[in-house]
Amino acid sequence: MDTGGMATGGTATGGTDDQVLADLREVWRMRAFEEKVRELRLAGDAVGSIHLGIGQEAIAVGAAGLVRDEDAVFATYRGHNWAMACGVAPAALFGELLGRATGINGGRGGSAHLTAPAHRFFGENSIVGAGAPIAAGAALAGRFDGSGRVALTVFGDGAMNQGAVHEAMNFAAALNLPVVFVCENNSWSELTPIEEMVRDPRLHRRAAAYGMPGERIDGNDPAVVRERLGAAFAVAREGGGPTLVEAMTARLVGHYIGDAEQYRRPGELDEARRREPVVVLGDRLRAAGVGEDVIDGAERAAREEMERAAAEALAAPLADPANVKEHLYV
Amino acid sequence: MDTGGMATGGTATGGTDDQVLADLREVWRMRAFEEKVRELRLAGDAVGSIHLGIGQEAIAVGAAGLVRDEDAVFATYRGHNWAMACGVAPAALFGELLGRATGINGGRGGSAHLTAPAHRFFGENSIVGAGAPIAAGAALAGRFDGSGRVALTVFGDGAMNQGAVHEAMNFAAALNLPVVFVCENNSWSELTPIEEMVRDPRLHRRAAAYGMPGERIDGNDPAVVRERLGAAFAVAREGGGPTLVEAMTARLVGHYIGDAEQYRRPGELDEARRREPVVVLGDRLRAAGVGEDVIDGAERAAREEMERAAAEALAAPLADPANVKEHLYV
Amino acid sequence: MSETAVREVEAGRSVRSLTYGEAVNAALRRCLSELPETLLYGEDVAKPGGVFGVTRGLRRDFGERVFDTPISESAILGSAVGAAMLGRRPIVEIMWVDFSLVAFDQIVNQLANVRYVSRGELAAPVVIRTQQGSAPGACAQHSQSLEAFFLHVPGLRVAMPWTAQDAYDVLVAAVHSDDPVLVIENRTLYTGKQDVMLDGPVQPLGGLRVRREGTDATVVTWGAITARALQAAEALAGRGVSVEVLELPWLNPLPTDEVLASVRRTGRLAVLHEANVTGGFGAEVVARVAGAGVALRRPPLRLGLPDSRVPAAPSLVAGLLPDAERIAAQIEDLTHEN
Amino acid sequence: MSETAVREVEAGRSVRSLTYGEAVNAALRRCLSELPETLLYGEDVAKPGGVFGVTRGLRRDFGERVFDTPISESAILGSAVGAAMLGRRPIVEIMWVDFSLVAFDQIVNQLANVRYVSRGELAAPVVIRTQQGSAPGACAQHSQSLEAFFLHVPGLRVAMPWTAQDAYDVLVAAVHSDDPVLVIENRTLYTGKQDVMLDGPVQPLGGLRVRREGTDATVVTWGAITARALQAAEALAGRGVSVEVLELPWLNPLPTDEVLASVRRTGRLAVLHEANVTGGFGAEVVARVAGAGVALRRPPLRLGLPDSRVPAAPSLVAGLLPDAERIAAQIEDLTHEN
Ligand SMILES: Cc1ncc(C[n+]2csc(CCOP(=O)(O)OP(=O)(O)O)c2C)c(N)n1
Ligand SMILES: Cc1ncc(C[n+]2csc(CCOP(=O)(O)OP(=O)(O)O)c2C)c(N)n1
Ligand SMILES: [Mg+2]
Ligand SMILES: [Mg+2]
Repeated sequence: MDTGGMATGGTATGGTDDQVLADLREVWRMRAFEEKVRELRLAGDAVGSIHLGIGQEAIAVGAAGLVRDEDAVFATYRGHNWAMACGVAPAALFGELLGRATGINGGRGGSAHLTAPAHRFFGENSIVGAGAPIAAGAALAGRFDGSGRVALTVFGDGAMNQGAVHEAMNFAAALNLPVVFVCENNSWSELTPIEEMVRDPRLHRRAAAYGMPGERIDGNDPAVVRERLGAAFAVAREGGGPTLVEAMTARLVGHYIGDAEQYRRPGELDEARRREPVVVLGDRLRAAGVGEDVIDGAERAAREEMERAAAEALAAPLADPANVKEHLYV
Repeated sequence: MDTGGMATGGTATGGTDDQVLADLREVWRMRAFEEKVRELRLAGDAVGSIHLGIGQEAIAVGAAGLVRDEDAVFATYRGHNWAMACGVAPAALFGELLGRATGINGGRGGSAHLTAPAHRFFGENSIVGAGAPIAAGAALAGRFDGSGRVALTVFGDGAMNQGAVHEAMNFAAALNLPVVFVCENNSWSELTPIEEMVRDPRLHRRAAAYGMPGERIDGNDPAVVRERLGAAFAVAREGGGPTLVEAMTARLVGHYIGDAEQYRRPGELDEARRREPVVVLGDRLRAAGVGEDVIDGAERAAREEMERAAAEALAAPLADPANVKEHLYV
Repeated sequence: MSETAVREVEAGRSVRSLTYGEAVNAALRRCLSELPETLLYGEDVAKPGGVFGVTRGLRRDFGERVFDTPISESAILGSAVGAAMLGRRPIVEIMWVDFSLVAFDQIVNQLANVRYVSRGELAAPVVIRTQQGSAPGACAQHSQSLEAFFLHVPGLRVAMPWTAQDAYDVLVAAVHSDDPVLVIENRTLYTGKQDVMLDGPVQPLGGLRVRREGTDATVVTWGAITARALQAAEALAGRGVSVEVLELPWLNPLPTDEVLASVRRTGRLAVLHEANVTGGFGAEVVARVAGAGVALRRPPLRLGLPDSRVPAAPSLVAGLLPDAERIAAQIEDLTHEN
Repeated sequence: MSETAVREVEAGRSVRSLTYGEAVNAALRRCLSELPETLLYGEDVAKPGGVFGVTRGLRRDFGERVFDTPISESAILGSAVGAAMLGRRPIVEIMWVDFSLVAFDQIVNQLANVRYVSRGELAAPVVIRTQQGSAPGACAQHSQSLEAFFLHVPGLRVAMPWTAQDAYDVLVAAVHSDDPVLVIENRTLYTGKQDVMLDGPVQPLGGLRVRREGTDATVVTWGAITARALQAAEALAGRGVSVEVLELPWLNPLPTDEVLASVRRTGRLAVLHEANVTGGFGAEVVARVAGAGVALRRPPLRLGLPDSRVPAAPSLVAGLLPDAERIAAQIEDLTHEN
């Protein structure tokens, strides 16, 4: 992970071994889910553009425990990890990606437009940057409903150049809204490197333009994410308004399933694989003396869970067009 | 002028007495033009929303000499001063505001959408912030036409919160385009104070987000403006890319003609009037021993010129609807 | 709010003499009072009371639920979507319809999708108030009539009230509705007192107004230009031509049956709007009448801006937008058998 | 670019077997070669060669005139307006038409006004390439057909080529035109080889394609769904119904006369598009036919998305968009005398 010469906020205390193992299990659940999705997509069971967050799981895993019942999470098309972090059942997600009646949105959302309000997941968004102002609105609602809601919105490095994100950050800062802006900086926007699209790639520094705190953190370590995002949540809950957290990570796969990834720099992926969450957490557990069987068990359990969930989804009926016109209006 | 506790870039060297007098004459030409416009509007000869830049003239006056033949200027609805700075004839401007056939755009543009490409004035824009990316495009064109063009785009403090301005700044910085972004900070966006709409009112600091230089200057002194904008032009011409200059000023009149200005703070206008360009330049001339008759002459000559120009425009025929459908397509 | 006499009409209702702008204000006041989940925000709407004074006094009386925003239409509209998802009922202002285009994504791709994609698990009861139209001297970026854009966005309700009474009723209905609604006002209508009955029951969305009954031709119209349709009808009455004028305060839902019934009776149809003709919503009205197989005695007429940008000079606009006399002449022509 | 055999057709022209995407590439290559003032830019178009590979190789061959941009549609479109004012001829890509809505202002309020407001002193010869439409699994924000929005913007030309040949010819014509042109492609069309004649003379904007001649009904259509119209026509031929299929690669300018002539002959009209029906451009076609007084034997038919958001699951989309069989059934119905 290139922190661009900046001090990386947060120290990887690592938490207790239990927490590290729990994190690894969660990372593996997301990883196994998405690897199964890839398999289903390549087999033609799932169709269309599907964006995986493989390699970026630590951010969602670190955030998960911070999100309270009253909070609201807004993600992008690369949002499977976040839906899972919010507790959406894998079978309902598989169902959605497979166009099944049992999908979390009955097939209406698909991979890129999932929504699960009952799980505090107010959805993915497939328009780059568009979720940021919507999240600001969720935070605004909290000012009047007595909930104390914090809204978390996540987007990529490339989204920082979109007008809506700028407006949302200024809006949240000016109105002092409890929003946590999480920029998952995976250094690529589709097939284009962020460093060619900005003069100063230290994106967290843009927070200063809005008079809000901003920091860059290691986005491959759930413990760091938990601590630093936790600080941002605390600021928000205490009435301190928004924060921008730039979480450095790497997308270990293509922008979408099928991406030939010809744009990769030599050695880029090899290096990224040495620093990815599974490695970070596995090494930490090994250093703490946790056995390989336990570590491997996290993967095994996750894969088994996802096989079952996928099978369940595949067995469900396709979304029924009979009701396809419903719910357009009240 | 409140510089918000920041050191204000640029020192008012004041230039030679000749330059100061020339500046005062230009300020007065703009002032007299707009005061005549107000008269015509209140008399009903001109109609619709008209936005005056009274009090803000020093910025356009200071910029005028920096703009070369190959350059391009983009302004807002509050752009009469800028059109004049580019050399558009007052009679053609009056004509435009009066809906005359002789108007610079034959009545099609009106007060808020003037354009005069022959004068390097690529026009006003009535959508807040929309001129900034267009200016970036003019600069981009210069990269390929061998002209070395610099594009200057001017907008208000409130426009800094518009997505298009953000995108334009990042675009210009990332592509290293020769754009001079001029923010005329008059502390009001229509009827709303900028300090309530941003957390940090030092707007020039936003330049850092894009990795470009930014500074706040005294926008009521043409000499300061000439020097500091000159530096920005020099950077742009030398291949250094864009700069943001926040010019602090005050609008001494309503947002539009007819604005009741109930939002003004007590004493605000009195204080602003003590620091406005006519006073700044008049005092400087007096301090240098220039006589009152010379100083008054600047105003007198300007008013006479504008009376004549207005009379000429009033005598011209109304725009002829016969050709109103022309020029929609090639 | 004007302090004119208030007459008791029925229990709890009153008729007051209000301008269109004051009627909008009264509707907002009512909604802010009876629906605690409402919010009212936008540029200059709160402390200054709106650039047209329409929201005057609401900040004072309703406090923090009424607030000013930065010049950030994407943030205004986007935050309204988010607040509505989480149980608020935001009423936001886009000062001119032309400005909605800097943030059109939030309306089309976001707001309109909320209910559908979530199968009703989420709703987005946002009301967007805006105003549009040509007025003397206004530039090309402040003069458009863009209702057709929004009427091609399934999931979004659209109203364009013409009278002060409808400005009140439509807005109250819009705010109470759980559908997102765009209410398009018109700044040229804001002044001039009319009797407005307040505090009536919340009306359902939809409906149309028979502004004048007639037998020879049906004119379907909406918005400020309705006045010209009525002037034309009046002039034609003097020439022995009886024109029915249907004014549509609601365009989505569209009162298709009522339009068809009138056209069936008169056998002649003209649609008049201030928007450009090509791709304008007049085409939809004509297409519905044609599609329903209504037998017309003459080809239907579409009147509006003849596919042009809008120039600023009043003399130029007059060369584009049909006035009452030209409208009358064209309708008269329509009533001549060929 | 595929390395298939090149046949000489006439002096300087050649027919090659190309996909639609390759035909677009060839048109861009030609324009970049023969018009030094062209620029080509957008998200991922240069070094990566486009997310669909359509602009592959152009950065390599034309250098700095072809470049990648930040994800900033307002900056992309706005800079194109400015560059065009100053003599460049920018060709910009908006990856999906849905994304144009984040920057719609730059198209409607800026681009379309340049020539008109300046009375021709300025021009804005910008070409915006985009693509749209429903494809299996795509979400509601990546599936819309929005041509009707742009067709209600006077000053902007709009094309929607369906074949690889038209993709080439339309784009070459668009880039050579001094009018701003929106060219709407469709990602489902990008693959599959077709013969394409390259290097022909630059064609004027406009025109229509009679894809099939017929006598019983006229189907007017455009874009990818043309294929279904032709399948339906083929099926109907087997049932003794002769359908004329007019495909419109250009929608502005609209070939009204040719449409009218066909409908006059057949006496029956159906318009088919992938866009939503209400407020769709089908209404304009119907309104033009009705307005011209063409005598129809049956009420005109509009087929398209039945006013809905677009769900992701293919089984759901199939419940909304008419397939060839449903289209055939409706047209057959149209040809039954009542
Ligand atoms: C407004 C808009 N423009 C363009 C796109 C196409 N697009 C989808 S993802 C993407 C790249 C986004 O990059 P980044 O923000 O870094 O997020 P990442 O995909 O890396 O998670 C682009 C350009 C879009 N969906 N919306
Ligand atoms: C996109 C957009 N939103 C809103 C408006 C309405 N409006 C016109 S001027 C203005 C205030 C602009 O303030 P500022 O940028 O400070 O410029 P100033 O008028 O003070 O010169 C607003 C909100 C507009 N024209 N365009
Ligand atoms: Mg990225
Ligand atoms: Mg200002």
